[in-house]
Amino acid sequence: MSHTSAVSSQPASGRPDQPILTVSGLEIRIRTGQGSFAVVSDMALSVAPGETVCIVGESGCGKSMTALSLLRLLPEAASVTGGKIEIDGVDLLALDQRTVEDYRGEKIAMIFQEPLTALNPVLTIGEQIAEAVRQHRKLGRRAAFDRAVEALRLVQMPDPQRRARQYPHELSGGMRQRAMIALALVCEPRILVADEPTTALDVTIQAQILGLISDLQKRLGTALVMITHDLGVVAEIADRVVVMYAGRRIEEASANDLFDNPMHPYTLGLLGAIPRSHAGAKVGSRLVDITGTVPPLWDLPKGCAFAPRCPKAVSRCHQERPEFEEKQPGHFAACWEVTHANG
Amino acid sequence: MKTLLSTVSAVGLALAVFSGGSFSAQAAGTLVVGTDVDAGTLDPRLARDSTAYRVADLVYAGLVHITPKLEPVPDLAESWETPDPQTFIFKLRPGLKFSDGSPLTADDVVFTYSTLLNPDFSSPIRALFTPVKAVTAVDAQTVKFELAAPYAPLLTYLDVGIISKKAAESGQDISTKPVGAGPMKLASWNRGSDITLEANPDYWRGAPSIDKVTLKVIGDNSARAQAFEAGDLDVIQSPLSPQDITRLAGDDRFGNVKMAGLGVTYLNFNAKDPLLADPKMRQALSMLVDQQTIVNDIYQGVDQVASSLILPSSWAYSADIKQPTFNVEGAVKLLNELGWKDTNSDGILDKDGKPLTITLATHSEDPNRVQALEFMQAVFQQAGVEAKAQISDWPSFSTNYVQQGKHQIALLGWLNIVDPDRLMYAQFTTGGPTNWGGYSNAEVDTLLNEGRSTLDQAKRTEVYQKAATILASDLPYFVISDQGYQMFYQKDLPTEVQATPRGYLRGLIGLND
Amino acid sequence: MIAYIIRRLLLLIPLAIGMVVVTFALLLIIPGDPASVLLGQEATPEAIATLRANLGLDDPWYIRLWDYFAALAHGDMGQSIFQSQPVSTIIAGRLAATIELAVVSLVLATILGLVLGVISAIWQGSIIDTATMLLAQLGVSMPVYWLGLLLMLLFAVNLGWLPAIGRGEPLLDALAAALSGRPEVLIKSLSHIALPAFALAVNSAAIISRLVRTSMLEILREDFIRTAYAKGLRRPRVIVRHALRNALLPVLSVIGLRFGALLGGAVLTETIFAWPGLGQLTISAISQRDLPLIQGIVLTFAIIFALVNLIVDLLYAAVDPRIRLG
Amino acid sequence: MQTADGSAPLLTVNGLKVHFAIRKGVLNRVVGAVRAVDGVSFSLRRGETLSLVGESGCGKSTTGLALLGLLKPTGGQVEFDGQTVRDFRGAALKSYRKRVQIIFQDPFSSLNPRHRVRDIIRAPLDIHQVGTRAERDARVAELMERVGLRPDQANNFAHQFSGGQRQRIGIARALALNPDIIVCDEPVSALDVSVQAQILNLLSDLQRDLGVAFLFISHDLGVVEYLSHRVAVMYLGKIVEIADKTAIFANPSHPYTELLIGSAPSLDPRNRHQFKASNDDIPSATNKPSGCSFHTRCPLATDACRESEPQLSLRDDGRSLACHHR
Amino acid sequence: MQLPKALRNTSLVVGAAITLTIVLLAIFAPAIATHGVEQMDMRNRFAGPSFQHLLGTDNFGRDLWSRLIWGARVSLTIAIIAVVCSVIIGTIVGLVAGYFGGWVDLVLMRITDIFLGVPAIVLALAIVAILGPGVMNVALALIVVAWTEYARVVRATTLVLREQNYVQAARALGARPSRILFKEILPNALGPIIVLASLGLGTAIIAESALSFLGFGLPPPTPTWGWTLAYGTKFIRDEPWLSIISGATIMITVLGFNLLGDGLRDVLDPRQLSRGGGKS
Repeated sequence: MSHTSAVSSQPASGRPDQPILTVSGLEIRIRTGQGSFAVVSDMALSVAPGETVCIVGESGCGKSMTALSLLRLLPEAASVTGGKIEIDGVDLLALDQRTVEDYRGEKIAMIFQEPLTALNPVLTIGEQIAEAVRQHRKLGRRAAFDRAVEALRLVQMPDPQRRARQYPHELSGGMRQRAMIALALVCEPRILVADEPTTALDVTIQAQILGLISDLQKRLGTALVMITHDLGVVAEIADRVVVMYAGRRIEEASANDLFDNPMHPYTLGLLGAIPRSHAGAKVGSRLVDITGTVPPLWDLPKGCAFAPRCPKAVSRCHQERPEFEEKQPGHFAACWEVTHANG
Repeated sequence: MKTLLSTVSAVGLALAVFSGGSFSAQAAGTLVVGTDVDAGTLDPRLARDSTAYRVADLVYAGLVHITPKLEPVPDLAESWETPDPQTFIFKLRPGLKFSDGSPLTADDVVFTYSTLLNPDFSSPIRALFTPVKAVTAVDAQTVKFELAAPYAPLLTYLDVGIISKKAAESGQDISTKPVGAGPMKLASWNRGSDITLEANPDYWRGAPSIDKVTLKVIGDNSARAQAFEAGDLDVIQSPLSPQDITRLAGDDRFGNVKMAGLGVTYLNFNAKDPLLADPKMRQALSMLVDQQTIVNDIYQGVDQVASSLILPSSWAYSADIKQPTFNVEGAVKLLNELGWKDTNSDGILDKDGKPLTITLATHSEDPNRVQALEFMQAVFQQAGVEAKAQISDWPSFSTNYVQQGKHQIALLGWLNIVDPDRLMYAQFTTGGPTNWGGYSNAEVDTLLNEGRSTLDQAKRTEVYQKAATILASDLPYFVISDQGYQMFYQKDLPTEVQATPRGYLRGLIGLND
Repeated sequence: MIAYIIRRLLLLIPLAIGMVVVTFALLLIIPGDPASVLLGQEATPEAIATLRANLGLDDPWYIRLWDYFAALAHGDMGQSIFQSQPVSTIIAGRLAATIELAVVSLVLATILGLVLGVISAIWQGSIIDTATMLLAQLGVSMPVYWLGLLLMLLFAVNLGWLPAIGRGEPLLDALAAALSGRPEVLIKSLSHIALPAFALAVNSAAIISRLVRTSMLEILREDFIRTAYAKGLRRPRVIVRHALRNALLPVLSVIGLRFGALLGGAVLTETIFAWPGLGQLTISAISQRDLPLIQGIVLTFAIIFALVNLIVDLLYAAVDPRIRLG
Repeated sequence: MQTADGSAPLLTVNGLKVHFAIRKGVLNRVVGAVRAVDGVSFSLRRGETLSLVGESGCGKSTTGLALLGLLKPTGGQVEFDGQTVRDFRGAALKSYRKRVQIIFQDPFSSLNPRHRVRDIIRAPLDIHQVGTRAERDARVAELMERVGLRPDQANNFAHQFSGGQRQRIGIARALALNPDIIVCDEPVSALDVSVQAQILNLLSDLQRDLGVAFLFISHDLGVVEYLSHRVAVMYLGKIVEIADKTAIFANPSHPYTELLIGSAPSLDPRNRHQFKASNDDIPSATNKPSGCSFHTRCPLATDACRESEPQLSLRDDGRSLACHHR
Repeated sequence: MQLPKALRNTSLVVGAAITLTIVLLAIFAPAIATHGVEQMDMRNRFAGPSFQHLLGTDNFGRDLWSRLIWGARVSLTIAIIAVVCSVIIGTIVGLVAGYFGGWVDLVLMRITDIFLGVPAIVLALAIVAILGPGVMNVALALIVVAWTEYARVVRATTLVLREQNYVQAARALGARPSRILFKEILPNALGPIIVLASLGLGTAIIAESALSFLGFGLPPPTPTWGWTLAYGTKFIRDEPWLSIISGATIMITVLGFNLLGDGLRDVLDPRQLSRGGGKS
């Protein structure tokens, strides 16, 4: 089985820690009136404390669904239909609802993309954070609120006492995302899942928030799973990177390896499509143009899902789906055209 | 129906919390009477609705009292005399007192009638007193009425409540705070809801045997009947829905009084309308009115088929005077004689290429009249008369339509016909104030004038019967029915029940005649 | 805030003037005339003419309108033609009853609507949801007066549990009486108001329950609900503290509108249940062409409607920190 | 790609201001203004791409909308082809509308969901009554091909297309009248990277082939760097620096430009920025800081910056800059 | 794509089925009616359902089934005229007020407020009292009351739509207001209008019956549902059939329109239309 090979191999970053979060063989399906289809297939992931793993891909590739499944927060129409999500060796999918609720916020927390909608508009920031504290700690109202202010101070919220009494709409976008991070970290979870946390922010604020997240991660030793579509963000923050396309992993490597030596034609294309002066590429030259669009998940091609858009595709690509396998030590890819460097 | 109701009743369990059994308003010495409208005013001179009349009858006393047999008997007046046909002299009882304790004298009577006769006062009953020239106090106990012409019906109209001159002139609002010398006095009045009266020990006959009378306003006839059945009311009376009457009459918890009333339901033919100018036309159309069905099925037998303009309750009544009766073939034959024939076989009679079209009109407030109209329309239609219905609310119907003579045939009613004069004089004399159909007949004019100027009842009977006979074939009106009066009461009432056709309540508080 | 309230109240003035003018115009062209109604069938044409002149009905319309406004400016709504009382006194007497009925049925409708709406949103797609929503559909599809009559027939006549018609002591007085040891007064008042309030509430309850459901379903899909779950909160807490509170916001504004509808619906309900309120008064005023009274009623409705909407807006601002009134 | 020639500018914007009123009080008086665009000047030459870059709320989109007459400017002048746009009436305005077009950011809301693609692209031709019906349809087919759509899709509705294809439809509509200038308001920021690349390539091809000038509004420095000839950096309603692209990116002069470029993530994990978790926030246009509005975030800020506002002035190296220190 | 979705919507299907049935009954009333609509039989009043009289007879012994299906014609005609006219007036007012804003909006909305504020019953009674009963006049009375709701909804929708980029695009092109209002905005506002209109049909039917109940409806012998029910309520105690059947007829019809409206609301929901692929 392909996923076992990926999981069994330790991350290439060389961290000695045991992974705290292990996902294997994950399948997520969406039910519709006419049946169901998979939005995530054969997903695997393993994150150690203090490590940052980025899941990168374009709209509809399944990265957000994967992130939500890590907290069992999938929308009603979606459900996990296979695989395991283990936190500290405990399979999350086997737990009863109450225990899962105890895990959320306490062991594994999440930051969302749009802090304005992710915060309740009619409750103050302080109330919302304190609520999380009181859910997991036996603290009084007052003490919980103080704890919330502390958390806001931790995320460098200016004037945290005052901000705690304000409503989300009274804060700027950057401050809201700080509040969101404070909310996620207030119970010191071991794992933090961040779903495009900076996409809605301006670039200067994005820089601040990325700085803050990696800062806190180092201080608290949190394992971080970051979902993003922006390879720039990946380059700034990731230890390991998983690239997804149409619900599946197509490449996984350490950040350095991925940017030095992208293997999958899709990864190559993505890098080439970024209009930004970066290593090797010259601005002003034509952008790499991945023709066509992502196929709908309920109607995937038979072989490799990327084959119809792939400049290197051969007939086999259209017939058979390539295995996700280790092509070089610690560097995995799913492509017939990429050969094993070590064998 | 029963099964449906029991299913729905499950829903009602939630509401059962409120239920504390039946809520009978009845207590010792009190009487709760259902009524259809709230009184507009409690000033007897301005009363115009049945509730106002009924309350005024209790709160006030008039010179005379009208018995259930429509005879004037002394009330505040001890006696009277008519030295000539144009003079009435009334002698008041000694020691009369208003409910506020002040004495009632001839001045109060004079004040009552002189204000009533003032055109600016706009009393709705002023027209009844048109021949009255002057009302004067001869002494503190004696009042004299002087007439411009002999006026026989006057006595029956003199039951108007006498008000306190002192109270009125001191600025007290009589209409809301009445001061009278009747058997009861006002205790409280919740507008739109109820009027409560309590016994007046100062009434010249002494306090009535009932301590408290409450009139509860319930506009909807059926709702009122239902409240009565639920025990919320002790007495209900006309107007009632015929279908409720049938049911209530069959329920032995309730007492029932049924008598001929003082009203008629009639068709007003517009004699000025070219189509209806010919009495023969009016006769033909009258023959299309199925009185029997209307009275039995729509009015459920409460009213009686009428035969003439003289009510069966009147002393002038004669069964020999007959209007045309229902006869479709006869009607069609008559119409054919008038030139209306169905030449194009469309089922509608026509003449000179024009179909025979007629508009039947009534007002929307009375569902029974609406039904009667709808029924007549169907019969007209079958007989080949294209009948249109016109129904609008009373103010537009009366002011803008009938009173201006814009109607062809209007279904209407008259009430309070205590004297034959009241149904004929203003209605049929040439140019009479309520002669909306513009009927004019010199012979009728003479007869009606004669009828009001003589005090001799035998003479009057003859005159009115003569007039009624002419009118029964001239047909400015076709009287469909004589209204009946109906009252239901809980059998456990503390007093003996005596009803009057006007629905007055003295007979329920122990003041029987 | 104060400035906002003052501005809203000032806006009421042109609205009231507009409504008075519209009503006046309507009454001007409606056929039928209070003088003849007042004098009855037997009146002579001369008597009617005299009365018309006395009532000022013969004056040109602009003088009548001007007189009305001039009096209104001094707080005088005029004198009822039929009830020989100041219009303000008559309305004041009826207003309390109508407001009592409207408030009780609004409370009833809101409670029913909230409970049903939340239940069906939580169990979306279940039998409970379907049944509740079908009930709601039936609720909005029923003519109010028909429902009222059926209720009366069932509970008052056939079962005899509740009085068919009329009003007990005013609820507040009855409450005071109950507190001073006479609970039967309160029970009687409640038993009187139960049927009309329920008949009147059904429609609104149905509308509110559908709105609550829609709004709940929408809120339950919001990101912040997911955040609340991500914090580890239990479902009931998320539903009550996070979802319901936000779902109430649109409901609030509809409640304001429903209050207007309830006042309108009261016309029929009050007629059926003989509830001595403004609705009944409206019908009788119209049927008598009691012009000053009709004007007064219209004005009263306008003011109540505007005030209720103002209160709703203020409440809205109080509940939703995002709303700033200015 | 050719850089623009030195000929006279096609469009000159001089001191453009767009202010929005803030109202308060009982009478809703204007008590202040949001100075969304506060004195912006630049020029645009034939066939060149000038980018307006800056963060949200800096007024770049407002500037674009004002240029198109979709917002009423509060002050300043716009000259097009030597004529002042505010004087445009009738035919002159019509011709301006013909020659300046717009592409919007959101590919969903910029296309009427009830119209077929054919109607959307033909609308400019219909409105300006260009050619016969057949000619217009032919032109639609031609345009569709030009932007990379199959003409046989002309009868489809917008929702049947992907985001990138919709953006192509928007471009085709903008091209229909052969405009001289297209205002591109964040045309690729809603798109995935791979699709974004397609659209950017298309835009650059179009400019090469048709010589159309772009006023390119974007927050994405990478995109700006790829497409522009010149770049104007905006901060809180004002241009703080305007220069050739290479000058801006290789040698940013204004401290804000520096911050902006320094904040963009690199694509090299071996050479990461050490982003600081600092918490300086962007002030809003409602309450702009005094003096140089950037002084609250500027490492170079002195008292002079707090007190006086630096004006945009032309420097020796050909760039215009508004800074007391550079 | 839309059709199967529409068919999966139970409300829509049931609502459409009821509505269609009623409409067909109304259209084919002459063929389906078993008795003459005005054919009275006073000896056979309040008869229960039987083979001869499917739904029994009314207070004049007329066949209830025949009267109700003929009545469907009247009620539907009035409701449709009222709703169509209200929609047209309300839509134009709402579009103009919402699009032009400023004092135009202020004036139009104040007028709307006035009509909203005058109790509906006063307005309706006034119209019928002035003009007398008749199909057009009853419809007019309903229009005067109903148009405000459409105006408010269309205005609110227009306020949102006028900020849409495609409207901006048309403005930037120099399109005339009439083109923008009727070609760009109106088609997108149709969804809520259609929904509101189908709910409005139900409201109009109830309102017409209420007018008849108060005695301001069409004159007899027009077989309106309002009259049938109004008569029914008079006899509700002893002959409950008449009022239950006629009340139920009104209720089911209104239910049909309401279900249809709700179904349409779901199907026409713009959020569902514009929802593209799922988010990643």
